[in-house]
Amino acid sequence: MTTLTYRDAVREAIRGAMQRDPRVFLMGEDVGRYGGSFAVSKGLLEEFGEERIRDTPLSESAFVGAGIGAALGGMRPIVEIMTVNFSLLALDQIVNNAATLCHMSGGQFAVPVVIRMATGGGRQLAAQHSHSLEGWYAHVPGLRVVAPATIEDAFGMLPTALQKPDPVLIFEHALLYNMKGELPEGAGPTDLDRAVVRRAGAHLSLITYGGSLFKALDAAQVLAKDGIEVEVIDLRTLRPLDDETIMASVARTRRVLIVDEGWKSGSLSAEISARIMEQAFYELDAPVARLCSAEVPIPYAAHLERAAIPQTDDIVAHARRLVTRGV
Amino acid sequence: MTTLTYRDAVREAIRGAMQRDPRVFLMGEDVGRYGGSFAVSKGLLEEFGEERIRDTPLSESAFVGAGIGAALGGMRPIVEIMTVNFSLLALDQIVNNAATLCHMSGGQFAVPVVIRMATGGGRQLAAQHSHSLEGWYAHVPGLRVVAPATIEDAFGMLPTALQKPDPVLIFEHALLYNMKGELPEGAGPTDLDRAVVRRAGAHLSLITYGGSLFKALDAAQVLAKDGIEVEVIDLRTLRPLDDETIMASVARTRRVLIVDEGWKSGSLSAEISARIMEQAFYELDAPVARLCSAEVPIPYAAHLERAAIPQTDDIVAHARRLVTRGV
Amino acid sequence: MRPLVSRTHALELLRAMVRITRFEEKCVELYSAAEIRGFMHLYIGEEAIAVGVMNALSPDDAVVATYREHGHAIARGIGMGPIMAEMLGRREGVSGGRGGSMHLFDAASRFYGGNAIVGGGLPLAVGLALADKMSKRNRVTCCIFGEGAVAEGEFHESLNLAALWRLPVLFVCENNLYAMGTAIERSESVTDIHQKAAAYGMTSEAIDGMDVIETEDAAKRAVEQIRGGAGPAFIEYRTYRFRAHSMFDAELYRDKAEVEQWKERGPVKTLVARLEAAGLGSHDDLTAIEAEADVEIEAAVAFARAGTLEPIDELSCFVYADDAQNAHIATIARCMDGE
Amino acid sequence: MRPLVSRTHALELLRAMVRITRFEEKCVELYSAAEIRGFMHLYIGEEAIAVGVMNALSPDDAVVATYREHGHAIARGIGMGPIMAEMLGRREGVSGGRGGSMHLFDAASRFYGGNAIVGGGLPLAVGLALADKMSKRNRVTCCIFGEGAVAEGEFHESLNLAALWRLPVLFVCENNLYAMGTAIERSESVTDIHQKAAAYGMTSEAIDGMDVIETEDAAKRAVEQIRGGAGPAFIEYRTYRFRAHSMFDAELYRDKAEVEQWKERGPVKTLVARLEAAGLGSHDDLTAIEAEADVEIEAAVAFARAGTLEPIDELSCFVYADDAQNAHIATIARCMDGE
Ligand SMILES: Cc1ncc(C[n+]2csc(CCOP(=O)(O)OP(=O)(O)O)c2C)c(N)n1
Ligand SMILES: Cc1ncc(C[n+]2csc(CCOP(=O)(O)OP(=O)(O)O)c2C)c(N)n1
Ligand SMILES: [Mg+2]
Ligand SMILES: [Mg+2]
Repeated sequence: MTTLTYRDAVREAIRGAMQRDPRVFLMGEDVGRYGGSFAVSKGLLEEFGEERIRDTPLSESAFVGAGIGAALGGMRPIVEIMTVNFSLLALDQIVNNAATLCHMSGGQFAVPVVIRMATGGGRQLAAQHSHSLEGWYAHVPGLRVVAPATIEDAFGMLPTALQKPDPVLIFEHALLYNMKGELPEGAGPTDLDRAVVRRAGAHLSLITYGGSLFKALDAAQVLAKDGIEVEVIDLRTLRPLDDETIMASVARTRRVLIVDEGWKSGSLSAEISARIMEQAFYELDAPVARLCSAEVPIPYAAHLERAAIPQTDDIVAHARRLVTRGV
Repeated sequence: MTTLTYRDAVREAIRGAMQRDPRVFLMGEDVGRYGGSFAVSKGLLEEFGEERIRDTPLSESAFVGAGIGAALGGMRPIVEIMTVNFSLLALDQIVNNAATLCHMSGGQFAVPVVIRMATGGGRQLAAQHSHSLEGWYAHVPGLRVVAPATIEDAFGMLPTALQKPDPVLIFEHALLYNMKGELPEGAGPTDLDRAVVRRAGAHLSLITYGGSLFKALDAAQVLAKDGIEVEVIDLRTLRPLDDETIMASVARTRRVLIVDEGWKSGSLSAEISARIMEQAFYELDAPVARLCSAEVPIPYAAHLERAAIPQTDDIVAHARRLVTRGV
Repeated sequence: MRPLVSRTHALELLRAMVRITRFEEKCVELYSAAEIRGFMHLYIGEEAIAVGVMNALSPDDAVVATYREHGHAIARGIGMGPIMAEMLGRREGVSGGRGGSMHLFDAASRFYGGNAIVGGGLPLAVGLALADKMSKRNRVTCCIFGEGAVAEGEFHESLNLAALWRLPVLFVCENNLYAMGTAIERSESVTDIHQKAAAYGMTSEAIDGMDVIETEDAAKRAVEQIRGGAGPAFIEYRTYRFRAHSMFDAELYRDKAEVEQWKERGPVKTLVARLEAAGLGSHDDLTAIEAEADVEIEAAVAFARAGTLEPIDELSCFVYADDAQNAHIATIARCMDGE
Repeated sequence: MRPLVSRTHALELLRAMVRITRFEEKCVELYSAAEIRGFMHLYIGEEAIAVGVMNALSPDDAVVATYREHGHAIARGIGMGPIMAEMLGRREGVSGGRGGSMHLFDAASRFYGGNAIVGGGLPLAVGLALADKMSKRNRVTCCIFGEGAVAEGEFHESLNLAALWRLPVLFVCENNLYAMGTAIERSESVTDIHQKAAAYGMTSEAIDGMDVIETEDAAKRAVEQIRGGAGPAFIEYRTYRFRAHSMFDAELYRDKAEVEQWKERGPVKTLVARLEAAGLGSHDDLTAIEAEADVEIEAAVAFARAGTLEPIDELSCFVYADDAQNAHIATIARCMDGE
């Protein structure tokens, strides 16, 4: 067991991948000399040199596209976009190139690029720096989208992503970087295909991912004191979604609350609700409920931001209401 | 009554708005000398001159941003992005500026810009030119998103959009431009808030919008021959969604099929299904079903493209299955 | 080096700079005390640019700035109280507490932010200038950004558009040599920024950004030319930020010695030295101005602290300007008709 | 004007150009007959560029082209049969019928499309070159685009990156004076494109794109320099498209006379005239070459028409390269290991 932060776990994952495979390199704004805007890559420049820890200009479209091109050219690039907010400038490359090339070329070209970015709100960074758009990306065929919430996944998903011949987007919730935890001895690559039950419970399925996972687990603890047993599902992979794990849980609990930091309309939570409608309608004892961010540009002021984003007490309140609702 | 095409209707709407309000101008790639890539603006350069029918360089981000800036500066710009496929290059401006400025400035600045673009597949233009991303845009608070399907709406939504103090995105399905129809004498601005029932029916609510509307109406006709009465709802406005009209229809028919040319996962259809789950769960006789595009980059070959996009016969088949499904 | 014009004017410039410096020093205090949160980017070291440029503008010109905009906002004449209130997330803040340090907005002085996406403000400025040109109003839009923005595609698209359409934009590049931790040699194949603008066929100059007499003079010349209808102009001000990029930056990427060297050329220091050399003033003037500024700043802090929090049920007001619930908020969309 | 080198080489160049012209003339026929659908952009008039540039490349160099890429694909040596099959949406097409005219791909000749987003190919080319440089392979990536792409931010970002990192990219701008209906004077404040590249500190030339001897010579010089490790190079070829932008274009934006003038300088015409002037050949050579090409084209059409349609149940194969269902398709991701 090693105690480390989520940030350290990502760094160790990068380091390990770079040590094992000379085709792997890290590229992005301030990943080198600055040490990464979240200090994820601190120390890696010294270890691997500036060819492989590659600072880029502020040119999101070009360096993301260059990552795609380098993948076409046989490398295994890890492209860091500082935050999801700036990824909008690179969206054309991601959606029109990375996601299409394999299919459009009749299977001739694969694009094994990994694109990491920080996501989420909660740090009082206001409207342009607080997006949660991972669910949006999960709309696009040709992409894989994952959101490691735990230290083990922060460490284990990257190597698996690098093994994939397809573009993988990794969303790291910015509030998780400081989280401390244990990494079991011999921890290694984790899969990118399955959701996991992080806590079992019979009364309600609480489906979430990323930054909201720990709020959900906290809520579950609170509810447990009142005898409400909540099953907490960490989606882990947002595209493809693991329907099997979701539906199995629904079959057990018959009630579902989805917690998603994205704006409600058109969020990933909508897709999950629609799938439960399609696959488990007759198992439900109550309509699936969603708790998402308010549909506003995220404001700076602490109390407003807090109100805009799902919090533990909101989860508790929603869950309680859902469980006590009649059949 | 005048007989005209959808294309003509959009052109007449632009012309009328420009005649009435000197602050209105049209800006985009090839809107002037070329006459618009879909010939929408043909003839307008001659009528209004190059200041107000403004050809732009291939700089989607800058000219969309300039439209936002011009709106801040008191103009009422109509920005044409040739197709939604290229709008990805302007997404940062739309999501981080147009959608945020009013809220983020505490209500000091409004952004009355109208952004029009063609959308949809069906013309064998392959993966990079066949996106249906209007549902994606509908995720973003601060934007209004509409999809006129009829000639009356093509004519009537633009002037209403120009009256709005907020950014309005108008999605015109490229296959509709050649559609001919009648414009009632005295047709004028139409609202941007309400869905409408295009055909009444008791057995099934068929919810759709844009290019799929006419496929849905055709399907309803086919089904009517078998005694299946389908209610066809044209959403018209994708953000905000008109829950009232949707739920009223669900209450009548108790069965719903949503048809959406977007990719299924994370499509607008998911949001509608989730809302019906939340607001009308106990009224349903069967789970809400969705018919969307296959989750693939749209291929060139005619038979593959046809298979990838919802067609009339698919709608008929899905609707039939849904209506005959047991309670 | 241009001569000092008059003691009065020189002291005005000094005061304008010192107000910024002292204000930001106070911000650091409040940040440490957790009264200010989020990202905060200090302008200290670059004050001569904001002061010189804002002095060249008329009240009905427009300003589009970045997240490092305290200096521009203050020099533009926006009250320190409402700015500080914004940083404290108060309703009395310039943006009602919704924007914070990175998003100062003020309709009255046509201050269009406070934009936190690097390069994202340039197209807005082009559009504002387009509106003026189409409406035949002789106004200038001043667009400020760092040298890091030069690598963004939007920079090029915007410069081209402004030059092509001959729009009244004053592009002001604050070249402080670093974009976060990235030195300009690591981000630009050709580091002479002002030449990039010249490549679009607009007037372009590189100016010492540490000497407020120079910054003001260059801005005035550029604005005059733009008002004359010559289309856009570009000024690259060579400067340096004395503080970290933001409050989270460990400054691993630059030498302390380099920072110290630049501090020797600090804009306040430079101007005081010039005053003294010209026999027009002394260090005592500085001391007096600082004292004055501190009084103003204390009042601003008091104003901000006394401010209120926006009720949570107003959270969704102004997501849309035409939302009926907006009506009960005092701040009303003032700019709807373009005036 | 460079002298003709040899009859053999000149006839090779002629043949290469004529194959493109005749192929595209056949495409027009098939488009009218609705055998080809979607967007189709003809290269006729610009053949000298594809031929000159592809002649300068080695088999293991890479090519990134646009939607107007029939000429590049043919000159690169991709079989006309598979190209035509692609346009007919057949499984035997270069992209299995999924790409069509705008998306010709061929792993064997490292032909990376056929990219239909203007400017979108440039970052890919930068990345391919980066992979080569990091892997210490002495290969060149040739990136072709129209002058319309110069207004896109991605153009600048990519040129800067390539120059900054000294990557082995040959940027080829086909300046045919129009982007759809937009003349270059209406899209660029400074219309001398090759100077824009020079502003990034890379070698840059403007070359007559109608004379294949010149186009080839310039490309060879540039490729040699790139292979020598000098970083990227840029060539602006001045050319003209003789046909409409696509099959939907009414050509309202340009004079018939202008088109006719340029046709006088057509690349085939120009080369034949030079052959004749040098006494190295005659119009009969052209006639013979055309006849030969027509035979090849008929065979290609026959191949394409005999092609099969991909079964609909394979629609979702290759959305992901690691999808198990891909296995039953003959075309296998050939490029996974970067060779
Ligand atoms: C598009 C985008 N990419 C990255 C960032 C993160 N970021 C914020 S400021 C900054 C550095 C900008 O440097 P420069 O333009 O030189 O301005 P300075 O901070 O030096 O004043 C970066 C990378 C951002 N805000 N926007
Ligand atoms: C980003 C983007 N915007 C618009 C288009 C539509 N479009 C296709 S080709 C073209 C003109 C491009 O002109 P140029 O780059 O000069 O190449 P040419 O067609 O002349 O060879 C346009 C506007 C597009 N494909 N991509
Ligand atoms: Mg800087
Ligand atoms: Mg062109």
